Amino acid sequence: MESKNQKQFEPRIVGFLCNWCTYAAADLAGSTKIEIDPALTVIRVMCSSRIDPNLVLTTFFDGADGILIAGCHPGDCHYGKGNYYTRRRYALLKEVIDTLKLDPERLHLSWISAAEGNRYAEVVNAFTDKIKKLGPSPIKSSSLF
Amino acid sequence: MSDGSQVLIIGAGIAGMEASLMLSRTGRKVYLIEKLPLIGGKVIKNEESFPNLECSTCMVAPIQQAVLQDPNIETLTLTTVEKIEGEAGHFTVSVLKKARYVKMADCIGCGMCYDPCPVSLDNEWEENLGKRKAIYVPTAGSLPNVPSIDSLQCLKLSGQKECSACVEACMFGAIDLTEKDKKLDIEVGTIIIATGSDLYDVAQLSRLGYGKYPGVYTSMEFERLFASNGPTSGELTMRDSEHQPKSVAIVHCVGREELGYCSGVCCLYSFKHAHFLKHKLGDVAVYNLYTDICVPDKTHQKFVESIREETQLVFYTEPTELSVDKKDGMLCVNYLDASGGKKSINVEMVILAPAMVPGKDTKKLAKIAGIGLDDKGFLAVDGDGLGTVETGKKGIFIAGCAVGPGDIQNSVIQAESAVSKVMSTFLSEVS
Amino acid sequence: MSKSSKPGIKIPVKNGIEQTVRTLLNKALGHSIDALLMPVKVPSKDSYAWILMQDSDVVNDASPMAAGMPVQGAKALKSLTRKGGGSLRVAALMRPCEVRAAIELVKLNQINLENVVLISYDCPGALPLSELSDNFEAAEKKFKVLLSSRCFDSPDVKPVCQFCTGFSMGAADIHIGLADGDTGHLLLISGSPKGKAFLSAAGLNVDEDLSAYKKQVDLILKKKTQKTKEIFQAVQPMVEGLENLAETFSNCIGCHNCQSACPICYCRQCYFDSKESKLEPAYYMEKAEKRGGVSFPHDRVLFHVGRMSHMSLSCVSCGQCTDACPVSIPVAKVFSYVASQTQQAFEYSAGKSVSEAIPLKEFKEDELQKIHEIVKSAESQESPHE
Amino acid sequence: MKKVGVYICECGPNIADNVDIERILASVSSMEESEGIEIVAKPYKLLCSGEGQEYLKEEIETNQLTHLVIGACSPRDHNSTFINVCKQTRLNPYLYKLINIREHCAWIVHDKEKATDKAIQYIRGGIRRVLYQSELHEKKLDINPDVLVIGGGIAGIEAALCLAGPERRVFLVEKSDKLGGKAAEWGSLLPRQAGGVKAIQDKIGQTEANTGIQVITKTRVNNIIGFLGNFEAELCQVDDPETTTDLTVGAIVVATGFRLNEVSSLPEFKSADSDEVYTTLDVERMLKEKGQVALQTGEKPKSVALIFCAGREKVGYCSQICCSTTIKIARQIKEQNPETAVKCFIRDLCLPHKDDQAFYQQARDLGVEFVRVQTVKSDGVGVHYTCMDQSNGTEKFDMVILAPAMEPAEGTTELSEILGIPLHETGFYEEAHQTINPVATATDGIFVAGTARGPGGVTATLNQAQAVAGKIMVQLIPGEQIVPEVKVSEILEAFCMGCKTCLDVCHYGAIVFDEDKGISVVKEAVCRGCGNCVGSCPSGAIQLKHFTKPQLYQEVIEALR
Repeated sequence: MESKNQKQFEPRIVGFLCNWCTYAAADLAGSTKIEIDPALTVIRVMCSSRIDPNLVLTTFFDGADGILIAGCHPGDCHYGKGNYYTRRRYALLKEVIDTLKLDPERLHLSWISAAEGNRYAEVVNAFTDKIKKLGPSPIKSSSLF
Repeated sequence: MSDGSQVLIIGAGIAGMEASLMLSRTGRKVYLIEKLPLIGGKVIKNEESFPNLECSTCMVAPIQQAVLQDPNIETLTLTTVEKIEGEAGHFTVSVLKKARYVKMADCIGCGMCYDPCPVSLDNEWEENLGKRKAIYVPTAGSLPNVPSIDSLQCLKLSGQKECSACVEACMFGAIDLTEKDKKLDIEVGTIIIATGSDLYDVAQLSRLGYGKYPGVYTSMEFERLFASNGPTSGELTMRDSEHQPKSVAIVHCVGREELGYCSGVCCLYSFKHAHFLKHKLGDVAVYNLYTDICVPDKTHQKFVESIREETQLVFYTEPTELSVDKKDGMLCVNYLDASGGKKSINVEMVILAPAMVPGKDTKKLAKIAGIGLDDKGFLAVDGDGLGTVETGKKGIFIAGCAVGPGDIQNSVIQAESAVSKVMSTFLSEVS
Repeated sequence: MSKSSKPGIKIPVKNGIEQTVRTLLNKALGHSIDALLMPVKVPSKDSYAWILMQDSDVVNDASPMAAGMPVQGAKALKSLTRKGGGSLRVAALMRPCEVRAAIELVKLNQINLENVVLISYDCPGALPLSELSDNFEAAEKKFKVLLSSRCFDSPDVKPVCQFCTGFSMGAADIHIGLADGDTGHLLLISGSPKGKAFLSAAGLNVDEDLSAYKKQVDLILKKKTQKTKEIFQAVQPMVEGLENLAETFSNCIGCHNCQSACPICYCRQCYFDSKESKLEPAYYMEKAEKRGGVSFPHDRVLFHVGRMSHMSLSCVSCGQCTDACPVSIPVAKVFSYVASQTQQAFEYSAGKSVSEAIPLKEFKEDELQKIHEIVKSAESQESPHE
Repeated sequence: MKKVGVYICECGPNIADNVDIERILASVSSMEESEGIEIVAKPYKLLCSGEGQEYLKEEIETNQLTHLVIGACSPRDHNSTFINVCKQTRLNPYLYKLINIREHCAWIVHDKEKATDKAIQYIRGGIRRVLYQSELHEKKLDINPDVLVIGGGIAGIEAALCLAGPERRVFLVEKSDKLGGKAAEWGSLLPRQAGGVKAIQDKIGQTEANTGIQVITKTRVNNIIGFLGNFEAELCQVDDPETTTDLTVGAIVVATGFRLNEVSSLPEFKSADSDEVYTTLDVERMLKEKGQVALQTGEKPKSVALIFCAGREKVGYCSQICCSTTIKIARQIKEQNPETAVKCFIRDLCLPHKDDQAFYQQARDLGVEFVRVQTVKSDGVGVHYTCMDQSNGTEKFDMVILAPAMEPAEGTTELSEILGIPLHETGFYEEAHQTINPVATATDGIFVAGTARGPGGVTATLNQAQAVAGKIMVQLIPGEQIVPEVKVSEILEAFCMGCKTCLDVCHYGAIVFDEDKGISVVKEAVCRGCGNCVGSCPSGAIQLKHFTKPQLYQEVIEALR
């Protein structure tokens, strides 16, 4: 039963990518035609610092199996310092989710530069595999949320 | 017809692009010509730029995009200057636009044409560390993202034999093997020369073993080796083997003695390379052999201190005495220490940091433009020794490393400076 | 706290602690301060209200150390100074948790302490609101006993108070020390130049050595810290894992009283009450279809987790949320636990000092390596090549 | 009734071959009912092509589309293309959305079925999103072309000279009573700067003569408000702060220069009671006045020590020009009195200009001695040093000349606060971007040139001044307007509690506080639209236009379907 589910399980992963680095990396990965698991849906924002905790939590409680937040490497932010704030907000969110043991692995932060097309593919595929191992978010099957 | 406001910019590196974008903001028509099939210059060859180790692509790609999408900027790639006539306000510039054999308008850069091409050769843009086809873009993410055909290597174009593999592979009919080189005459009021510089050819110094020992690299080769969009996708595997070096010597000031000047940037990027090595390989011994540590900026010394633990500084004297040879499988860097004593270090990899030298076409271009060269062969600036970007010829300005060695910041400043000169030239024209 | 930094003075207790305090404050009224902000029994004598008073008769009716806190003092102070310091010099007498909340609100530009002297006291804890409403007199009597007997481990006070480690001196300008057990005296401690000035204006020159008092406080603190451990251990199973979390909040009716009572939740309109947080019916239908049902309030758990991520960094564990909860969910215990975790993560302690910036307002370039490790380690497992 | 046009670009085979466009169109059309909208869904071979763009215009007009969704390539490739298409129609470009089904589906999902499902998901998300998007309209702002230049050194002078013109006035504010700054005090410049000194004097003359430049001496800046194109500056007299003047300008140039590090404060260089210890600047002045280097007694020194990099450890950076200028002094002394023993105690030689090394070589040939030391101390005219090979030495000289580090000029910190632009940890001004935007600051319209932004020589300073002029000339064209970014943040007044968190996190100072209302206000002309403030706002009181939560949330909903 369990394993059967996992076979058919196609995760729903939301990826919030910053326009300047990670989204560009996704484009690069695309143009080099690397195969990437379709589980992740890209949502483009100008800067990873746009992502407010609320949006992430809402996404999480709407049943996302995984959430990826990715932006420029610290120090590279197109807007100066944005991703340093992203990092702090993520740290807070992570702490809450850790404390509540709400499958912290489902929330992932990554820095991927515009040149790292391959790495983008690696990160997305690896994250997807991890989510597949984790199985569907229990939220999705519960009427309580 | 030229009303004097049009500008020709020669060289689409960081300086040329910056100048183009600025001038286009004023509604001027800008012709940006570049001899390579792609724009971006040398900066995009670096994975990360000093001193903040920022991702170069992230910095420059938006600029490249902006240039290509700017309605006021006409970017001519594979193009070189043949003749410049007239004077400020009324230059007539004849340029040679080499055939790309791929129609910019029709190609959408899908890359379907690469694989079918039967020709494979070293990719010079990747410092010959990678391969390319006869129809190719120099690197993934090249802009414009349109391949070009190397007419000397293409079987058909070079007349070796019939082949239309790429033509068949292209669904857009974008490939036109009948395209011919074009001569164009461009009317402009002012000209900015931003042709950049080259690196000193270390092969000239046989004592350094470059070309003889595969373990000896130039710093630019190392940049591509390290680059995640480079030939090895950033894997630091040695040229001649699959394995990664356990010990690396980075030699600063290569060619400084011979050329008689310090390039002012090699120290910084050499320390950056030391940092890259430690960062990526961890277990590696790195030596930086220097004669002077030249870190002329408010941030640079801090950067060197920040990576101080990652390398061993080795002070050497008498640069002409430094040599590289091979002893029992290891590369051996021989040098003289402070007190003139013979010393040597055994390593698996040597990275040579060559001086910056004038681009090879600089002389030709100076002649065409009718401007002088300095004693080092760089384009000469004019004016009481306090000149910055003016040349001996009114209406022609220089920016970037064509003037002399410098870093990205310096090139951008000169580009912006040249723009102010172009603007004032034009102002004085109307008033 | 070294002798020089927080010197104190002992004054004899006359007719009970509260009367002694009233007399002290009355002395200052009209001289070093223009008004007092204190709890006063409401006319119906079954609760307290915050009153800004300038008349010494009113002061004599006040209950400086109220048995419970229907309204968190910081909220009162916020209403008073939201628009700025004003020219009146005010002294506000509050519980330590109310002072902490006030400090947080200063950082959030909701309170202005320019002309305010904060006075706090060693707090035996507050009685649950329910007790006050059941039998106010009994409750008051009970609390007076706790005060006069200097009892700090009563099982009758609110659950959070029982394990409150911030019961003693905090960021207040003046602190009234009761913990040293010397029932004949009050120990007045000045926590700032402002406080010192206030006391000396009242003709009190502070120079009392605090070490004895400190010892007592530390003893109590040890006990409370131990208690905190136990409570948090008990809380963990209630919140760890979706099921348990859902279980804990399962009878939440979505009244959001916890948020209205919370001094830190200062938003004019909570996002979770906004139209924006509601979805189109079609989407609920779809969810219902997928999940076999959707329970309302739809954001029952999200609301609480959302609040945790919003205010836990500033949570002062005052327990107002639990008092306010009509279905007796132990909100305070849960939030206090989560807050302890998030504040630890940023080495931050809510309400400790105005000079400590709220973590989300700043950053350091080289920090939170933990995050990077999470990323790195995750990715290294993820990409096992080489 | 909303009418959404959905056009899928085949991108030749790139999309057509890898996703089932027919299936996408079918699925999309089915949204008509569920969303209660009209949908026009069609494929096209290549939308970015000339014909493609014409086709789109045609479609928008004939179908009277209220919204437009295009399924094609990356917005980084053709977003601007299609925005321009919209601009040529009645459709507001912000009611259109480009969905990247090439890079995100066709090219990376190698199973056609799955790629198609993915594409459908993206397109549906796009349709939902676009329905939540709202019209945005570009505003045009009039600009004031005039410029305020702070600092009358060569940087300020050069900037003023480049900028002043028939249509642009320049206000050159200098706190001392004369123009020229440090460079005017120099006795001579490096030989490569042959006519340098005269050139600088000429520039000063030209500046005073230029009718387009209003020189205001003995004055400093009190306060600045506004943004690119429209700044208001309050100036006040240095000796009488009460006397103020107001200016309106379009841009501001900071050229406040440097000062030399106070070497006497350094323990390792005790001047003791000797009066024969000088800084390089002292010597420059001496050379300018007396024309030669002499001891207090008037006699020529028999031995001179020049100590390089004095105070470099303390400031933590290399000042770039000390090496060549100090070598210049050494040479001058040697040339004037060949019998004087001139010894330079150097660390690393920093000679980044292509001509510097030859210049150094000539000094050696003249007989100037160079000793490379690891550490060097001086006690009056006594010099104690340790060489690279650890050998120690102590020598007495008639004269000791210290080459101190360059520091930001006094008052830099205060001014940076007035201007609201950040300083680098070294105390110099921080650039908007150190490498690719080096003369701009975090605030649009405020620029920095010369040694105020870091140590450097005369040529570098002139270059930067001209660069600043260039930046201003292309941004503030007399008689033209500027169009600020429209996808900016906006404060939802009803929600803002005035906690000022957004003010703290905004890198561009684009948010100000309205004390009366007690809420934050976005300076739209300054905002760059990153959305950091949105992420920071505890009250959800800020939204980033075109990236609002409801808009992004629509994408989320489809992503989770």
